[in-house]
Parts: sequence; structure tokens; C-alpha cells
Amino acid sequence: MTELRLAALVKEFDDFTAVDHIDLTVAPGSLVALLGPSGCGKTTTLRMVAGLEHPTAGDVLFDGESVVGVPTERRNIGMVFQRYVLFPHMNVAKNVSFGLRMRRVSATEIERKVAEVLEVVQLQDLARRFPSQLSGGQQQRVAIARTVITDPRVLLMDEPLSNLDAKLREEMRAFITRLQRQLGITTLFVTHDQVEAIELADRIGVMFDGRLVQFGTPEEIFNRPRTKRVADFMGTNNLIPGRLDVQRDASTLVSVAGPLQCASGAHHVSGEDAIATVRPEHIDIGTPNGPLQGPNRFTGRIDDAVYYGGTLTYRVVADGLSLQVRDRSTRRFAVGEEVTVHIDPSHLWVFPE
Amino acid sequence: MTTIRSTLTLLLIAIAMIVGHVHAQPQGDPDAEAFRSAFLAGDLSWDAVLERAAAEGEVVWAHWGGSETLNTWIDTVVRPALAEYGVTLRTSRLTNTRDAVDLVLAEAAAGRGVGQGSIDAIWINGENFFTLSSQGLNFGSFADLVPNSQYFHFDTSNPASGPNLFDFGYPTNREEIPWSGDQYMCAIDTARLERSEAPADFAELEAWLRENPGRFTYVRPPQYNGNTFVQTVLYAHNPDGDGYVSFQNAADALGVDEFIRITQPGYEYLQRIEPFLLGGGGSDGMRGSPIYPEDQNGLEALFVNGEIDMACQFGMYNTAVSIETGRFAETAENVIFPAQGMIKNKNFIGVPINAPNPAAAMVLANVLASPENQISKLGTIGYVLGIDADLLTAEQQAEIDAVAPSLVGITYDELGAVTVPDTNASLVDVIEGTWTAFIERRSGSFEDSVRAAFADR
Amino acid sequence: MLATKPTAPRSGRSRRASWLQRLYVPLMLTPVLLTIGVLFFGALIVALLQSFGHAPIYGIEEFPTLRHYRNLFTLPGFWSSVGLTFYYALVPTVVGTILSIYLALMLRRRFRGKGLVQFVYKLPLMIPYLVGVALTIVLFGNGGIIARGMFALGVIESTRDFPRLIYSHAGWGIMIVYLWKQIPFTTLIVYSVLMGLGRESEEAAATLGAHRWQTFWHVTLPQIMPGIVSATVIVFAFNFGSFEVPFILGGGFPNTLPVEAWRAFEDADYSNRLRAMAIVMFIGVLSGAVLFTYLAAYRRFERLRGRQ
Amino acid sequence: MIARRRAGTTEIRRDDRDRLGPFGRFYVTFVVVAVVGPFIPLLIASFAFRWNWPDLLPSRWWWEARETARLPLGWDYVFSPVSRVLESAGNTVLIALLVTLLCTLISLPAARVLARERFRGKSFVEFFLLTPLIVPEIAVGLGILVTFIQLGLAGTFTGIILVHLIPTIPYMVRVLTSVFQGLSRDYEEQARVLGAGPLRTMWHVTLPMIMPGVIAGGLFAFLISSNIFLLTFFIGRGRIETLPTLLFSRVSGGGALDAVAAGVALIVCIPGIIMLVLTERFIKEEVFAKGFGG
Repeated sequence: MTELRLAALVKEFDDFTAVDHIDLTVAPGSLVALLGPSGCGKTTTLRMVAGLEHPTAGDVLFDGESVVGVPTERRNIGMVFQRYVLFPHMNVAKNVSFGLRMRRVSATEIERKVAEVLEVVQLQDLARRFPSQLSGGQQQRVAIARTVITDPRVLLMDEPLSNLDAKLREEMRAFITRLQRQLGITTLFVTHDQVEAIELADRIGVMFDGRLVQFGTPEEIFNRPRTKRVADFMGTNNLIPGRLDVQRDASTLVSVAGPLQCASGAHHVSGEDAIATVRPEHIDIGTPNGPLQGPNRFTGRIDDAVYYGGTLTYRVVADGLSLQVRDRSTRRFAVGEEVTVHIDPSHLWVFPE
Repeated sequence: MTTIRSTLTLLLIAIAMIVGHVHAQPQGDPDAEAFRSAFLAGDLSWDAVLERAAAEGEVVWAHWGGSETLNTWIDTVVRPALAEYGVTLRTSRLTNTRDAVDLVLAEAAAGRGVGQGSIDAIWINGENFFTLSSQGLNFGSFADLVPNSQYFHFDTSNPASGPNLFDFGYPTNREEIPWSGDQYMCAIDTARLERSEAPADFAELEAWLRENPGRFTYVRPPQYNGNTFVQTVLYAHNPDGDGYVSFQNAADALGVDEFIRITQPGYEYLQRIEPFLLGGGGSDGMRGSPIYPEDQNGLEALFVNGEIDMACQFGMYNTAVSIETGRFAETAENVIFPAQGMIKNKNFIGVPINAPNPAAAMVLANVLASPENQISKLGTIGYVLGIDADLLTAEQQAEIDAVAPSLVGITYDELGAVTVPDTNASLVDVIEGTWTAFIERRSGSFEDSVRAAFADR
Repeated sequence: MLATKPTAPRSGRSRRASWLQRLYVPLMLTPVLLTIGVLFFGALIVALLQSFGHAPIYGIEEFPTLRHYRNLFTLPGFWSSVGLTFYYALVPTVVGTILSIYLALMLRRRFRGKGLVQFVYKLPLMIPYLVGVALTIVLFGNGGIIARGMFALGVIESTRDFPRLIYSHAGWGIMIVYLWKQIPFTTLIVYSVLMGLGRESEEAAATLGAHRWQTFWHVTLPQIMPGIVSATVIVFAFNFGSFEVPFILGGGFPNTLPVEAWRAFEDADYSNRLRAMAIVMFIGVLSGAVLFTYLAAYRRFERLRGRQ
Repeated sequence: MIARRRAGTTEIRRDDRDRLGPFGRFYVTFVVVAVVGPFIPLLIASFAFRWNWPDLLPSRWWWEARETARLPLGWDYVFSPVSRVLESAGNTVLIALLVTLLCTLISLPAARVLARERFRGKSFVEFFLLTPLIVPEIAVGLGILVTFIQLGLAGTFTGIILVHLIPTIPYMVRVLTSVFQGLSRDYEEQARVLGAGPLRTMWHVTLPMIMPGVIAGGLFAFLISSNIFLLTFFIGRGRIETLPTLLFSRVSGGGALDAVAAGVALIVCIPGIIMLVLTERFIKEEVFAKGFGG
């Protein structure tokens, strides 16, 4: 298993910087997702790892060894392209065996390995088919089979699921997770879909404008975004601006709706403008004077209610704040009804403005 | 509109192609027919001709268009002269005179009679005239009916009439009128080849070529400059020793066997020198066929580019004019070659029977034959007089002497001593055919080549 | 759409519509078929009939006869002509295709002055072959610029010492003109096919461990093959039937077939025109047969590889 | 450890995979030189008065001899009406324009049908329309000449335009077919649904959408027509000259370093250069290559 490290990686094109000093380590056998909106430089980063682009500065290291001077074909990597890029003039078996044939592996060995890999991706019956005769999901599996057959040190995936429909995407997500765990290949995965990143990755790196703004476990990224943009991108809609008041081990955000107790923030400075964020499912909702206790309690009114996939999402207006609240219980509140909402301080994450 | 017209044309073509080749009896335009018979009978005054010519409004003249100087002269002298009579000159510049003859033949075959063709006048001589004449496709005996015919000897009893009454030994029957003369000439560049080193006859040429292989070639027959070279070779090697005389007979009069006898030494000579011509000698792996340029422009290019040291072609004053226009080096000169006989001929304006503007064609022939224009042609572009100088006034003769370009290195006397007439037109095809089969294609024995050429005639 | 609504008042119109619909395809094709059929095939039929002895215009009616073909095949130098025609057609096609593929691959790269190169290389495509002929004469003639330069440098002592590139049967001059005109043509086709393909499949091959040459051979070439095949068909067909280039730059007898046809047509003896027609038919059939075999072989090759 | 130290260094590198190597650079330079270079001696020759072996440059220039010359020389001749260069250029353009127009009108309906309809004999029609590309021009020229002479079409513009249709139509049909293939039926159907009749649909929807392709095809046809030599030469019969036939008469014998021949050769290039600029401006390479099966 190989450790992949990017060190101060920079890529400048003629008039703009696509990748701006990225430092990132993918632990051996783990799967890291690079997450970000399109144009943020994540694909360029991936292509630099593949050797398809040359870094302007910085380094790409496999197990501590620089591969910058090594041409793509000698890096021993696997790459799954967004559009699969199966060779249209070769059938499935030929596509899958391509890497081995290029390495002049013996015919019997090729035959054995192709059969083995096709079984893993469950395409053993389609070996003679041509790419144009396959469905999207099948093409996807051929593309993966083709890359893993050569036992690459690093597997790179460029939005591999974006061309599939919703149901297939779920299936393939599960398949990729299984395969990656099973083979234990160090994998760098590029996506713009935060759900995909959270479900697949061991670690997520969030990129904006060529910079890596946050790197951490899915849980960290999800619950503790470091900037407003990350929070936005991760789908957190509750952003509460205010001013910090930091005391020993707890801090308070003085917002328009009054002071809010926050769990984190020891590293923050008093008097700083900051934003507190909380995910909609982490806000408790109840009838006024109900059982909800503790700090960070407000009374508000239901402004809007949307039913979606087993949960109700309310918009609650309280003391000048507009909060999105997701409720999994079976209760129903009517629009205009008065409610109490409560935010556990441990779920309230603060970052500077 | 364009589409409709084109669709109709297409249908017409389709019908023509399906039906096969149209075969109609030539049915002339009655008006043109009337003019023709009246004019040829001498019943029309020249004024009436001029009047009709102005009504016709234009004249189409097909001529060899490969010379810039000639094209310039035609456009600057002939065109305005015709415009004075209300006739617009349209010239068709040919790469080969045969194209015009073909057109007349094809039109005749398509049933286009008097007045219904597309060409009024052709610069013609030799075998092309022979072809039209033998098919009866000439307008008629007009040459002595135009006013300027006074400058030509047409009196059969006067030997000076010969060049006007015979074209390549074939009687013109006054169906064409001389408009220019020509003289076969050889030029050398004295910067490369000393005058004293230059060969003077064919034996010297062969010896010189063996010393200097590749420094000479001639235009490929059947182009007339090439034919003429072959003719001079045949004259010089005539076993009877009377050179051109035997070649004045028509093919039928001479007979195959006699032709074989008198030409064999000449053709064998041509075959002998072939390996020593430019590009000969197996240098290109394809049995070393020499480079025979396509026409006089190609030959001159080889001469100018230093590939050959002597170039022979028609054009009495060509060297002088070419030096003047910058084409030839200033060191270029003429030489007398071959001493056994340098061919001189006249060439003519012919009018095909189906000329659409016959009166204008007569006016063109007359304009071209005027002493004024003839002298201008000699003086500006060095084309020899077509009219007979002895019929001109003393002033005009003096003017001719004054304007004639130089012979660059030789004299009229030297030239006059070796000048010989052209071959009989009916032999030209045979000479060409034999050359192609025996020299170019080496397709068999000499005798077989000649017999095939005779049969194909 | 009208046909699906067979309501009473519209039935007349719908009948007319269906009548129109039935004639729609033939009507739309008529102008093209008529033009090509009459002008092109009409001309070929005339040539064919004449080559078999039907030529009333020359007063010759001996249809049907194979005489002119028989004469042709026994004509001295005829088979050399066939060989030369093939040689001049094939060598530039093969060499030009290879050079064009390489140029097209280079044009995809980034380099300084690329815009200029992409503009300039297409110039020969736009101008007549005769300009190429003129340039070749000026440059490569034995008295041309290169020969003069070598003379000035003392490399050669006379025009004789310069290798004969034009007016020779080796045909260097002819093939130079073809290459000069046709490399841009083939390059344009290959380049545009390459642009359509994009770089991804080559990148995929590289990530799978294919070297540059392996990538070209296994991935790029098979995908640009259809473009290459149509380019070579057009180029070969053109070279095979080309007249003016071998006419001016050729080495004389034996000539290429089109020049032979021209000479026979221009011969003083009109009966030779029937031979010209026989030659012309022979060129057409030969060129058609070669290209048909080539295309059939290519299809078979593709089918063997399994592509539809 | 060594690698670790290397990791810190920042090194400016270029993309080797995408850059030209030295050999590629040489080759591309060679191509440019081979295309443009030969025009230099031609240009010099066009300004020469006397340029004989073995001079590397003319021993006398055109402008030096110009004043004393009795006949127009070099460029004076080229631009005088006598040379018919301008007349031929006019003919070339006129013929090419009419051929383009006619060819487009004839090919449009067929291309539409070939791109969209399935019918019996379609592959035959496609093959039929390709044969003119395979059968040499000389075969057509010799076959058609005599018939055209009989019909009085030889030496006329109509005759030349008609024969020019033979080599242009196959390309035009190919280009336009690919244009129609690229145009989805949806737009026309949408127009019909919105109440436009077939003609109005054609005028307001189809034509504007296929216009770029039609222009590409038109430029093509123009280019081919203006480059045709043999057919024009046969049918023009020396009466109608175009730039290619004019150049042929100048170089058919092997025109050498003749100033007029060089001048004519340079003039003959002008329509092509204009076409090149136009195509560069208005047409993407991909569209341009469609007609050739790209």
C-alpha cells in the first residue's frame, strides 16, 4: 500500500492559478475525496497526480518519493475518468486487459486475470461486448476493472458517478466502497457531491479557488465547517452572525436573537465577528413550554413546512432569526403555530466571519 | 432562372447522349450562304463587305497564344485597326492550332453549316490546313479577292508565287492568305559555347554531342518545331543527295518504299544521337529516354537555364527580340545550322466554311495583310513579312530594312544560301508517326514503323 | 401528421399529402441524380461506347469491337505506363499519409507560433496544382535555384551534375508536387478527426501504462483510421488520374496513363481517339478496382477486429 | 530522505507531454519553410528582367529595363489587358460563384433526404454520388468534350459551369449531409407545432440554422471550382480562360524563371489566399474537413 502526498502543489495556467499550494496526504489504503464546486482545481490536482499535467511548483510523492519527473505510464496508477473513456474499438476483455498487454504480460496470465477481475465486477458474461453495447453502469464497472487489474499503487477517480442516474449511483457507491476496502488501494476521489464524499471517503478535502480550505473526516467537515463557504457547500443553511464573547472554556455568540452558548471556540478571540452554524437536524423543536430545557432556547413561529422523504423541514422565525429545522418525529406543526426551538451548544459550531 | 436553364440544358445533353451523335446534313444560314457565294464570285464591292462586317460587329480569330510579344502586338495594333471598321476582335489563344481545327470538324459533323460555326479565322498552315482542305471545310478562294492581295504574287507562272500558292507543298488554292513568314533558326549562348566550337552540320553535331553529352535536344514532335528539326535531319540525310527535293512530293506520289529508302539514314541518325541528348544515356533508370521539351517555350527555358547550349526553333528574329525582352542572355547569337538546309515557310490565315462572321473575317485578313501592319509586326515583334516585299514601294522597302531586327551574328546572305522549303503536308503525318513509333516508342523495326504511319495517315 | 387525422374534409388533402410523401424522396434526389447521371455517367457512357468502336462523329462504326483494347494492351510501353501511374500515385499517398499523421499529431501540441503554422500549412490546399508545378520547376530544375546555389558553392560544375528531379521517370518532381499539395489535405482531415476524439482516450491509455508509441498504435491510430482511409482514397484516386503534373514534369515516353490518353486524343489520326477512350476507361476501371479492393479490405479488417 | 528533501524544493517545469520536442519543432518549421519558401524565388523571378544561368539573382531587374522596353514586360504585361490575367481572374470568380450557387441549390434537397430519410437504394445513391471522386477527371473530360462541341456548349460559360458541377457536387452533398445530421429535427417540428408551414419553417428555422454549414460547403465548392484545370481547359477551348488554364499555357512547356509566368503563378494564388483567410475566420477546421470524410 502506498502513501500519496501532495506537497505545496501549484499549477498555473497562462492567466490564472488553478491549484494554489495544496498540501495533502492520503494514508496508505485510505480513500480521500476532494470536494468542491466545478472549476475549483480538484480535477487539475488529480491530473497532476496522474502525471497528465505538470505541476508549476511543488511535488507529488508516492511513499515519500517524488514522481514529478516520472511519465504517467510509469507511475503505476489507475484512473477512472468521468466519461469512462473506454476504447470504443476494443471489446470489454480487450479494454480490461489493455494495461497488462501494454506491460507485455503473458497471454495466459492476462486471460486468468481478466476472468478474475471481470468476476469481481460481475461482468464475466459481457467480455465480448463492445462499449457501445453496454449500459452506463456496466461501462463504469469496465472502467474500474480496467484500472484495478494492474494493481495500481494509487487509484484516481474523477467524478466517476456523475454520469449515472440516482439509483445506479447508489449501487455504484456501495460497489466502489466495497471494492476499495477489499483491494485496499490508496484512492483519491474527486467529486462535487458532498453526500457522495461523506459516504465514500475516509477523509475529505474541500477545495475552493484552487486552495484546500479544510481537510478532515467527513464528520468534521459536515458538522464543523471552518468557513462560511464550506458550511454553505455542505448544505448547512442556518448561519447565525454575531459577536463572540469568549470565557474560559465556553464562549457565547451575541446574535440578534440574543446570546447563544457555543461548545467550541476556545481558539477564538473575544470581540471577533463570527458566524455560528447548526445543521437543521440538530435543532430540537417542540411546543411552547414543552419539555425542552437548557440554554439556547427561543420561541418562534412556523413560517413554512415542507415534507420530504420521511422528514418535515420547517422554517422557524424567531427573534429576527430564520432557522431551518428538520424534524424526524411524527408530530405535525401547522404554519403559523408557535413553537420553541432549542440548539444544543455542542452542535453549534462557530467560525470567524 | 439559372436552374431552369441548366435543367433544360441537362435534358438536352441527356437526349443528345441517348440518341447518340447527331448527324444532320450541313444546312447553312441562307444569309451567310448568299454572302459567301456572292463574295467568292467577285460580285461584291469591298464597301459592301465592310458594311456587312460592321453589321456582324465582331470577328473570332483563333491563333497560337504562347507568345507574349505576339499577343501584345495583336491587341495593340490589330484590335484598333479592326475597331475602325466597327469590328470587335475576339481572339482565342490556343496552345495548339489543332484545337481550332478539331472544333471546326466537330461542328461540321454536328451539322453546323455556313455561318453557324464559332470561329472566323485561324492562324494555320501545313497539315492543319491540309486537314480542313481535304474535308472541304474552307470558306473558299478568298485570298486574291481582298484589296491587299495586291501585295502577293498569285500568278502561277511566276516562281515567286510558290510560297503563296503552296503550303507545305500542298496547293493553297487561295483558300488561305499568307500573313507571316518563318525561318528555322538556331541560337547559342557564346558565353557557354564559342561560335567556332558550335556545330555547323549534323555530322559536327553528332561529334560535338559525343564530346558534350546532354547539351542539346529538340522539341518533341508532333509539335511543329520538333517536326521541322526532324525534317531538316531527313533532308540532310537524303541518300539521293538532293535534300528537300524528294520531300516536295505528296505521300501517295512518293510511296512507302521510296519514303523508307530516303528517310532511313535520317531516322537512324536521330536514333544514334538519342543517348547523347539532354537526359539521355540511361541517367534516370528508365532506359534513359531523353528530354524532349513540349514546345518552344520549354526549349527556350532549357537554353536560358543553361541546360542546353544550342536551341533550334522557328523565329527568324527570335534571338534579337528575346535579348531585347530579357529572356535571352546578351551573349546569345544565331548560328547557321544545319548547313545542309534551314527550313523557311509562310504561314497563313485560313477561314473555315462555317465562319459566323465571314465578312469580318475578310476584313481581318485584309487588315493583317496591309503593308503598314506587316512592317509594324516585323519591327516590333520580329515576325517575318507575309507579303512579298518586292511588290512594295521603295520607301516601304527602305522602312523594312530600317526596322528589321538584327540576325545577331549571321547575315542574310549566309542564311539565304541554306534556306530550303518545308516538306509536303501529306508527309508531315508520316514523319511524325514514324518518329513517335521508331524514336520515341521504339515499337518495332523502322520499316514497320513507317508502314504503320502510312496506314494511319 | 396530416395522415393521422383522416377527418372527412381533409381526406383530399391527406391523399395529396401521401402522394407527395411517396414522391418526396425521389423528388428531392432528382436534381443531384440527374446532374451526376447525365453529365458524369453520360460522359462515361459516351467514352465507353467510343472505346468499343461506336464513334460516328469520326466516321467510325465498328461496334462492338475489342480492337482498341487489344491494341492498347499490346502497345509498346503500355504496361510501363501502368506501372508508372501506380508508382506516382502510390508512393506520395503512402509517404504523404505518414507525414500528415505526424504533422497532425504535432499540431495538437502547444508551441510558439502555432497559430501561424496552422494558418500557413493549409495554403497549398487552396491553390491549384499548377502553382506547385511552377514552384517545382523554379526550385528543382537542373537550372533552377537549388542547382544555381550548388553551382555558386562549387558543389556542381554544370547543370549536368545536378540530380535530375524533374523531367525524369523517377518522378521526384511529380511526387514533390503531390506531397506539397496533399500533406495539408490529409493533415487537415486527420487533425480534425483528432480534435473530435479529444485527448482523453490517450490519457486513459497513459494511466494504464501505455507508452507514447503504444498509445498511438493501440488507441489513437485505430480511432483515426476511418479518416485516414477516406483521405487516402481521395488522394490516390486524384494522383492516379492526374494529368497536368505528370504532363509537365514527367520524363516523356512512357507516360502515365492520363498523359497517354491525352496524347492519343490529340493525335493527328482521329482513330487514335478511340484508343484514348479505351485508355480512359481502363484508368477508371483500374482506379475503381484498386480503391474498391482497398475499401473492402479495410472493412474486412474492421469486421475482424469486431467493430461494426 | 532524499525524496523528502526534494519535496520541499519548488521547481518550474514545462509540460513535456504537450510540448514539441526538438524533432517536432524541426518538422513543423520544415513544413512552414516548405510551404512558403518556394514562393521567394518565384517572387524574385516576377521582378526579373534577365535571370540566366548561373546567376543567383537577376542580372537585370524589371524596373531597370521598364522605361526603355518597347513591349510591356513582367508585371506590366501581367496587369495589361493583353495578358488576360484580370479577365481570367474575373472568369474564375464568376464561374466559381455560379457553380457554388447552382451546386448548393442542387445538393441541398438531396443532402436533407440523405441525412434524414431511410429508403431503399440509399446506399446505392450514396455510392453513386461518390463515384466522381474516384473516376479521373480526364475520363469525364474526354467523354463529354465531343458532345459539348456538338451542342455548342464548348467554349461557353454554361458548358464550363456544367462540368464544374461534376467534381463539386459530391463534396457539397457530403458537407451538407453532415450539416443536416447535426441539425436535430426537433427545431423544425417545434416550428410546425407552433403553426409555421413547411416553407416558413424552411425559411425561418432550417435555413438560419444550417447557414454556417452551407457557407462552409459553399466555400468548398468555390475552392474546388476555382482550382479545376483540366475540365475548364477542355471545355473552355482557349476561348474562356480561367486562372488555372492561363497558368497552364505559361508553364506547360516548363516556364522556367520567366517573369510573366512567375507573375501569373503569383496572381493565381490570390483567390486561394483570400479563401484561406475567410475559412480561417468563419469556419472551424472540423467543419472544413467534413466534406473530405473527416
